[in-house]
Amino acid sequence: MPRVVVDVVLKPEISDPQGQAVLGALGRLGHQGVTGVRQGKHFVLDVEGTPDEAELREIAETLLANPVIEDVELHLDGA
Amino acid sequence: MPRVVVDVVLKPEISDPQGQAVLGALGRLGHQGVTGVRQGKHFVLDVEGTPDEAELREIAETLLANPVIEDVELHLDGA
Amino acid sequence: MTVDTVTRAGETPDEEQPYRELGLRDEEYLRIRDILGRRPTTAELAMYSVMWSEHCSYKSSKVHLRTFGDLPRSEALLVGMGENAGVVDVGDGYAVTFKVESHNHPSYVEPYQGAATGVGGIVRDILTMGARPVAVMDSLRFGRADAPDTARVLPGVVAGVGGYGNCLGLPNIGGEVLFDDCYAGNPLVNALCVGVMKHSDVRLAKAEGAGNKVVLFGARTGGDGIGGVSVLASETFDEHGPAKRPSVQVGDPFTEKLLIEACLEIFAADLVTGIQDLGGAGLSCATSELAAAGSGGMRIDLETVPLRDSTLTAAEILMSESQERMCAIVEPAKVEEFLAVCAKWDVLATVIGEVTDGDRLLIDWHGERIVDVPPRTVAHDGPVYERPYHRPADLDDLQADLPPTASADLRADWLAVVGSPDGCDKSWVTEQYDRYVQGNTVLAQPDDAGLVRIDETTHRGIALALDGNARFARLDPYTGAQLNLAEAYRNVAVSGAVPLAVTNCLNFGSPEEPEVMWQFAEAVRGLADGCRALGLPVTGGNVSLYNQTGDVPINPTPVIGVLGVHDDVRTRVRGGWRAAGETVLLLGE
Amino acid sequence: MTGVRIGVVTFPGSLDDVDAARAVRLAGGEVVPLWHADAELPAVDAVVLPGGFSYGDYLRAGAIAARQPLMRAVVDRARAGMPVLGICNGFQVLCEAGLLPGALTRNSHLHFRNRDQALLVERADTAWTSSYDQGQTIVVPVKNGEGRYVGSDADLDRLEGEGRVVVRYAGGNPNGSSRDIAGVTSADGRVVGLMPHPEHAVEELTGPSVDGLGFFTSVLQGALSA
Ligand SMILES: Nc1ncnc2c1ncn2[C@@H]1O[C@H](COP(=O)(O)OP(=O)(O)O)[C@@H](O)[C@H]1O
Repeated sequence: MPRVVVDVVLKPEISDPQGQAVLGALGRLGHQGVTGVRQGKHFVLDVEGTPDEAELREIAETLLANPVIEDVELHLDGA
Repeated sequence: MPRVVVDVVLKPEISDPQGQAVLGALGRLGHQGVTGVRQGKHFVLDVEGTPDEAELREIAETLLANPVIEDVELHLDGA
Repeated sequence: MTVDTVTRAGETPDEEQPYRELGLRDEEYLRIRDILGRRPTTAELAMYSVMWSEHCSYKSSKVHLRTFGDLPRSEALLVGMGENAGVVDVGDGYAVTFKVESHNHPSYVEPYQGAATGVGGIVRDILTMGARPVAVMDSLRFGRADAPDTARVLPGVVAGVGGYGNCLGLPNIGGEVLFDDCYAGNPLVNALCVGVMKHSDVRLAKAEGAGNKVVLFGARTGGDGIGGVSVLASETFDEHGPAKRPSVQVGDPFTEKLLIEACLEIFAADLVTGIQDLGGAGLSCATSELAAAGSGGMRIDLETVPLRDSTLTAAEILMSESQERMCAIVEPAKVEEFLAVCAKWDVLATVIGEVTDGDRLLIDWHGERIVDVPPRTVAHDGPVYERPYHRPADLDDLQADLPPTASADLRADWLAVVGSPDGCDKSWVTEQYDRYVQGNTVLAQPDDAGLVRIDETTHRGIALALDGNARFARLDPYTGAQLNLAEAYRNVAVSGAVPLAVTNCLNFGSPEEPEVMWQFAEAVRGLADGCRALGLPVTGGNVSLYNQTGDVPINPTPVIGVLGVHDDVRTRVRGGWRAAGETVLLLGE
Repeated sequence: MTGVRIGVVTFPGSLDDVDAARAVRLAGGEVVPLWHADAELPAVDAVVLPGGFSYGDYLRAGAIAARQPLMRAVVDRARAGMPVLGICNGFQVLCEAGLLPGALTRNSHLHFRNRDQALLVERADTAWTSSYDQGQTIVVPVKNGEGRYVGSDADLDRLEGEGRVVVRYAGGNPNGSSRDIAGVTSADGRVVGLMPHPEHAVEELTGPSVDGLGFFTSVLQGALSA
């Protein structure tokens, strides 16, 4: 079955306390090489038949993400 | 700056109520083509210098994910 | 890019400025020019526009709210209206501060974050007074329960109130959830916080002592809600207008929790002379209010403000509404210790300026002066309007439209009432709130008032109720406000507490509509007369105007909070039947 | 006062640390406040990891706290037999730190839920439950958003086979936990974690019962008789 991946990330101007918390933890654990972290959501959708890009984009933008604060990345090839 | 993406997904045997809720909502909205949804986390890390795969894998497997219930996918090319 | 400095403003008097887009009227802009004797710089214009917005200046409501100040002085009132929150003496050396605030429009745009940051804002107000926040309450109103958008707004709002309050460790001890079509495009989210301190701990928002440092601490400054204050609070939501969606503020309750702990440690060690939280209008508000309340001036190096987004301009930094920030005035000798406490709690803290012996608020940007204003003119001398008002034309008809006194089917009526969303079990909401944390909650849901123990040895406690009935207020705002007050008063009294003080959140439509303005004026008059009759002071509150969808305002919705004191919480009275055989008495007519 | 010293850890974001300390005091113990960033664990007879949202629980509940300096010391001492109780967030920390099996994830209904919860005590012989009777039902508050206990079927079978379920939800499962599991113990019965909050049921006035006090009296008695 075709798989579609949707990544939802906060818009760059929106603060990301989750990413900040991870970054802080990495620093305390001695992983200084990581200088920035943003945390988002990752959805894996199983799709019947050929994925309909327009429909999937609508799903991503209206249901999976809140476009007021989030951006969406669609990977139709499931990767 | 190099970017590394880490996707964290629940192991298949662990139930995923968030994914189920999305699937239910999709059905009610008439998107019958989607037959399964799993929800995970998506991390985008900014890394200084050349990403050190071993270190990043350790970060992913010991901090970003809980190996008892989650699997990790590392994308060193940031995609 | 050239920086619009004070010098440059003097040299280019005719430069066009976007004051209208910032929500300022022609005459308001002219007044600013008059005050400064030149055109404002971009940064100054930003400051005046946010501080003179309806949200910050209360320009439409001020003339009416003054009535509350005329109420007889109460012995219990330690700090009255005008500060971040009023402070009430509750005995044994304890003082209590409480206040309600609205976050209506943001909660419509992004229900979770809007509600969450509403809780965050009111908690910082309480913290600013020197108190440890001990409980929260929330009064919520949505469109019809079965309207599609309610399914988006309600769960998000409830999760946001819970998500933020739970993460701060503040028990939620009560509130309301009500439904009416009039809130469909304009839900109401009113959050209350109450805090406790010793009398000697009361802190005020003022910058005293030349040479003292101005310290900004908490979260980094980002582009959150820039222009949000004026856009959100002084414009009506209009589907057809340009999309003026502000960037939404995202709350970080974890940072706020650290901020609370750091502040309490800072207060205990007596490390600040003045403190202010950054809410709407951010640094513009904090700097101008601190300086205006003090005896001197203030100078800020704006480029020292830690940023989350390095592309922000000076004006944007001044207007940013990034959450979880506070501003303190610290004596130079205590700065090091102050910074150490912040470091212990992982709270970022930066000296950004100092108190001066002048009388100006001066802000520099990389060595160039971009703000040079008398702080009072920004913080307190905003425009005041006596808006025209008149009784709504439809009110006679509405009042005459009496429902039948008895229906053919009383049972069906009764079932309809108890089965209505307003009357139904609210545990779906209250279960999402932590009411146990801190271990001092004596009463919360399902009781009519929340009751919190404040001393484990003396058993002293405080009771709170938060009530509103907009349908009564629509029929008669004067009496409606009094009924709301009476309800909250009774709810506090039946817990066994003695009512002491009143706060309120006045949610109305556009003050530019004379009929809405009348509702507002009447509600305020009713509340003031009610308080006079009950002998209670109004210690503070919040006004939210422009709550309307298109031309249609919400029902006038004054939400009233009453605080009471309980000498011994072990004697509290609980609601409901406790045992078979008890006698049922009806008090009153 | 018994002279038994119980450490209560405060992480950034701990909330019920005050409550846990109160419960220890009411049970007759001496409270030793512990700070997450300290590397050394002072002389204590037992440690309580309280509820709350350490580090905001932004990554996974308990994940970051489990990796703090003090936790390394707590893990070492626990492996040597010191009693440790993890309540709610503390339970999550213990699982993340590997002291207890399984994991706690998002509630099946996706909401935070706070209610008075009946629990069945299945093990009355751990360091933290010896004041109870096996088979006793107690009522204490439960309040969490990520309290659903999960593990693979094989792991859960093993856990039940070894009798390591300490308390189980009775009269309704508040979060979808596998097999109604509310709390588990280490193999030696010294480390116990549970999602419900016994420290909120220690006073008639503020709790739904005083059933929670037993956790704290248990460890005090154990320490005295040891
Ligand atoms: N939004 C809310 N937040 C917290 N508590 C609430 C909220 N809504 C209702 N409650 C609580 O639930 C209980 C029942 O509320 P409600 O149905 O409005 O009762 P009543 O009609 O007696 O005021 C009360 O204790 C009230 O404080």
